[in-house]
Amino acid sequence: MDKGRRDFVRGAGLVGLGVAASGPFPSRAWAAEPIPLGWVGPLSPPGNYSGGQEMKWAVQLKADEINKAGGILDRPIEVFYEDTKGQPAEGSAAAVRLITQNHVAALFGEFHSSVALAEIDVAHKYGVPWIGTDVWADQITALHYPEVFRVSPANSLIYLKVANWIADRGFKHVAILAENSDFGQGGAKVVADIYKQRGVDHNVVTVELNQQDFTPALLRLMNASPRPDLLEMVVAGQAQYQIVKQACQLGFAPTAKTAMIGSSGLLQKEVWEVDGECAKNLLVVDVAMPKAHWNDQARAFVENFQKRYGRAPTGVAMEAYDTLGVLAAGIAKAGSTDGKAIIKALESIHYTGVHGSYSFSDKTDPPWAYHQFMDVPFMVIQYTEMNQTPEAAAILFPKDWATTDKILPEK
Amino acid sequence: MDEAEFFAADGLSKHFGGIIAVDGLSISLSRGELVGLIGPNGSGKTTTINMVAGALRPDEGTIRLRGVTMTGSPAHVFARGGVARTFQVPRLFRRMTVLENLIVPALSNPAARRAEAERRAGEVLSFLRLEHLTRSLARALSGGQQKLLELGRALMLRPSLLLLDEPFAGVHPQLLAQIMEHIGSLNAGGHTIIVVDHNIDAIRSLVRRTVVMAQGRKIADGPSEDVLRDPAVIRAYTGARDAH
Amino acid sequence: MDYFALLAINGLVIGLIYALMAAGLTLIFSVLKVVNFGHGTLYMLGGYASYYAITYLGVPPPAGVVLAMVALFAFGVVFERLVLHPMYTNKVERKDEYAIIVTFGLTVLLLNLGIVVFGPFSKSPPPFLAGALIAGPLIITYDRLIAAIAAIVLLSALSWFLARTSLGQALDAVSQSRESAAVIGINPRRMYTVAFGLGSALAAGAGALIAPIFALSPNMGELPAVQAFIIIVLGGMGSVGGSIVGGILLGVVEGLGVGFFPDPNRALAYTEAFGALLLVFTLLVRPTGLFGRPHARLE
Amino acid sequence: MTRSHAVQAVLLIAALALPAWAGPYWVHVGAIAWYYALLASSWALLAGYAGQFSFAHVAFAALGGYASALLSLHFGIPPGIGVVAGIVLAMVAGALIGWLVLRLTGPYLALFTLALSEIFRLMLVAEQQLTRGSLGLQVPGWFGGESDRPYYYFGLSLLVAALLLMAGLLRTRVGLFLRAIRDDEGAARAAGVNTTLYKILVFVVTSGLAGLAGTYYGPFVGILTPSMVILPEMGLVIAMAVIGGIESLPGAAVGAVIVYGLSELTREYGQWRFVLLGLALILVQRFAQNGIFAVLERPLLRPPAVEAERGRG
Repeated sequence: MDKGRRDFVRGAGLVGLGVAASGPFPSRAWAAEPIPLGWVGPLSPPGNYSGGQEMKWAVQLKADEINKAGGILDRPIEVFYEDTKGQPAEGSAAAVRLITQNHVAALFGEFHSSVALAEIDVAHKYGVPWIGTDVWADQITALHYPEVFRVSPANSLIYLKVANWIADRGFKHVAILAENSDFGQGGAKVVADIYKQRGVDHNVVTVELNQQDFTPALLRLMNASPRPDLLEMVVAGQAQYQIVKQACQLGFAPTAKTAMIGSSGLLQKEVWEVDGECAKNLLVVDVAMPKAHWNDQARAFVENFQKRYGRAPTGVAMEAYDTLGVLAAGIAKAGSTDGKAIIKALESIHYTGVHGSYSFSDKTDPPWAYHQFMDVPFMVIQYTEMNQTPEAAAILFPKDWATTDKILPEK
Repeated sequence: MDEAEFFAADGLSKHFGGIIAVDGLSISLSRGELVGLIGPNGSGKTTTINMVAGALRPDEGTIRLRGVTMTGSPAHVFARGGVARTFQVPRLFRRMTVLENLIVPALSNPAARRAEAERRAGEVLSFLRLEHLTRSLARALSGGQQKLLELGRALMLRPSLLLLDEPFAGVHPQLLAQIMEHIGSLNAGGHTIIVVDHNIDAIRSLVRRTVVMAQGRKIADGPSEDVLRDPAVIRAYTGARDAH
Repeated sequence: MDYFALLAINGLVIGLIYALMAAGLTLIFSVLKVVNFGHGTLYMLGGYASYYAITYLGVPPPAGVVLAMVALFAFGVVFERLVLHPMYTNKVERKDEYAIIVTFGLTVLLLNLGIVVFGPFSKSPPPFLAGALIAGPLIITYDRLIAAIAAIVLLSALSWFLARTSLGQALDAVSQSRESAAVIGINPRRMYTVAFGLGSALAAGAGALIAPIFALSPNMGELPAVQAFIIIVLGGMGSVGGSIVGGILLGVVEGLGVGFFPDPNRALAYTEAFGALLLVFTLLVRPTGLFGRPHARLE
Repeated sequence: MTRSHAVQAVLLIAALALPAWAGPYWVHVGAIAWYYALLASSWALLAGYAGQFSFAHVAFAALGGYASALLSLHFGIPPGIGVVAGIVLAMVAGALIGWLVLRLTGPYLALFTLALSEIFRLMLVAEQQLTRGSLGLQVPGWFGGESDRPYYYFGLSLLVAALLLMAGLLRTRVGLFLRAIRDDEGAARAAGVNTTLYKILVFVVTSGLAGLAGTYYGPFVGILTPSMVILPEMGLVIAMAVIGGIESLPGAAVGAVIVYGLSELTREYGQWRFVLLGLALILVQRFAQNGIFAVLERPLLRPPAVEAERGRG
């Protein structure tokens, strides 16, 4: 309540009177006012609160590291966290609050594309930079707002490559389970277009995520003629656990007859708790770099994250960690907290994070490429043993990183 | 229009699932009549009243009021057409004032004005000797007062046919006399009234004509003294009592 | 053909678990005349209670189910005593609305408390028995089979309890007429408490049985709650037998609906809508549900 | 009565003056709060006055919002006409649903409207060629510029107009009949009230107002998503109306503003805010069924039509 009232008073225009003079780090003697930054993301339903929580943890870790290392521009940073509940109205209110109450220099985060679309409207209106952490809808960067950057892939960026790889591997009949969201539908469309071009027989089934029993749909696919040789999930988050478990228990996939591929939600350790043996032989599109190619920063991050939160970080956490890293580098490069200066700095930035070397494209063809991080590292991995971490799993794609070219179990 | 045909219900039947509640009942009334409708529990009296008031649609049969066929119309059309009723257990607008309870029926006529409705409500309240409660909430009234208010609400419709469902049930003896007096004076003032009740003594002293129902059918209809001496009626009553 | 047999069997199993949940909802409705809008969160609490009993107390999974039911019985009793109690006095003027609001408030409270207390990440208790029963073309996992059998046992026990024990008969008497029950010396208020506790325990049992099949998350009860509403409407709001038939019917209809829906792309997206449509049409045709006792309604 | 008018006047002046001294954030919050206040007060009319406990109210808001946005998007209809069309559509749908639920009461009505609302949400999600599914339908704003003040004042005037309209309606015999229907529908019919007509009428009026709220919400937030129809959103509206006073239209509106404002003020408590909301909902209903205002200051904020309590005193 106390903090709330303080904000309220601040909002009432009394900042100048010095009412809110107490800083966020009373224990440290910083000479300067901290730089306020705003994180947005889902922490409660109907948003994906587990993904949001992981992102928030990673950001907290990064913020502490930055401050321990002396901050930026000789000032500490202070991140204000706002729960957007996966609701666009909450997202826009959070963005306005962060910009006008906390006077943040930039916004970053977010998991849901629909909420991101509401937030970038606000960011655009106020001319405040916004960097998306895990929002995949092409449209976000395709709007060409100068304030908007994205470190996560766009749907088209990843699924184009994944679909071509699947066609290359010789799969002939692909059943696509796509979640009923921008991510699922957008991804499925990209994939289906490629399959059409490449002459791969395919079938898209839309799933509602509230649903917990996918058995009827899986039975339908399993009994289709011909039986699919690949079951592809374009589904985010933990809903995939159910699909994997049920497909496996039916003897459908992942099996020698039908392989199964899913997205990064399958990288959380709960996949072993929920799916057990069933997760073995599962293929996963992992937006990350193989452990062997990790830089020191990545190794340190994983270790620190594990130590502090008691669980291994996933690709999403890495993206979140890097988002703040990129932003901090941008502010440092701009030498100021002015929005325009930061945008200009980000446009020409080269920053090395746990996910590799960041820079943002200035191309507008294809439209989603604008201000997009084009070299998002990603790979296709396969779990080969129970309780395997993603880092220990076999890598099938891309070639440079591949540790095997056999998809298990062999036919 | 024939005077005897002021009100006529012809061949009314009503089933609930497999149970026949009313079976081919016919009653006709002439203007200004005061009729008692009696019968043992479950004989179909209340179902009959509900059909005559339009709250239940009969499966078979017709209802005519002043030569106009009412069968199948919704209850509020019956009410505006002059059929007013009370319920076994008073059903008031509990969270409205006594005055508001009374002006609802008056204002259901689109031509009515509020001031006029309130003036008439005042008249009805003084007739029922409830003026002191005008602004009380209906739910704050005693059981007897609620019965009176419900009667008043029915009167606000300026009914040509008044259906009273067990007006004496659960009423204090002193109030019972008052209610009987009200019914008598209403009838004297020209209202046509059907009274449904168990209280045979009250019915006997109040009405000249009595209709008796048993198992959904009419078993007697005529001057009260004759009907209440009819062995079939006595059998129906005592039989029903024994079975109880 | 095998395919449809499989769909039907899957529907039957899921339907039995739905029925268990719906039976609790029905019991509460028939005795208290209250639709418990918080039923889904009681189901969720049951799932977590069993999870914690198994993983932290180390009890075997079947005992976890029983413990969850006992815990939620106690919870139901306390909630009924503290919150629903004033409904039976004259203090509450609009009982239907009061009940909807407080039970709905319970959902808001527990769902969010669940996120705070249980954390945002999915959990899954160990299976009752790993593996699957394979009989010719039919495949059914042991977890589902065990859950279905346990549901049958619990539902039979409930029927026996209602029909053969004096407490059960007292509940039934109150459900038919509070006044008559009071006349023959049954205290209806005590029965309300018992019914709410039992209903909560049944929801918890369903949650605990489903936990190894699906995973646990704080919002896991949202969809099953809606399914249970549909079932009790189909089953006639207040008939335990009806809710069993309704549960199986819904499970099978949804399963086969997905199998038969012409456009496979939309089939799953509309799975929930099939049930909701079923509810809508049932209420339009029979405002008191498909197998409801014929009411001699006066209005 | 005059006292309650005075309180309402003070609240209105405070609302009018707020942008002058509060920052842009509170203006933004206020503009969203008007959306909820419109929904909560019209739902209070539907549920509190007329006793039609509907769970479909937010679905009407979405219907109005989506319809007006889609008409503008696909047929190039000017926004003003799109808004009117959206509201009219919501009213027509309201009439239809009002007619369908005539025979349903209490929990049956609640379940029926809940199911309809879910079907509508699933359609919004599944028919993505039309609605853009979960990604959401982007809606162009009405007012340019950085400030949210135009929305704030526009929303406030919509709210005031809606409250005046509803209060005016309740002052006529319609208000009396609605309360009669709520207390005892059968008795109302026996008293000559055409209950069918008035029940449908109250659905038409309140659905139209919900539709209006939706047409205002879309351009302000910039995007419409199916998640505005989820059950927790309806729960929020119910909580606001119940906490403010389900039988007082201005009370429900103030309840909405307070609940929404408090949830913003207490953001740092994260998930606990919603735990508290659920607790508040139960406690208010348990101990103060006429809302917190009725307890804090009985004579204030009483709805004009309910003179009953005074008569007793």
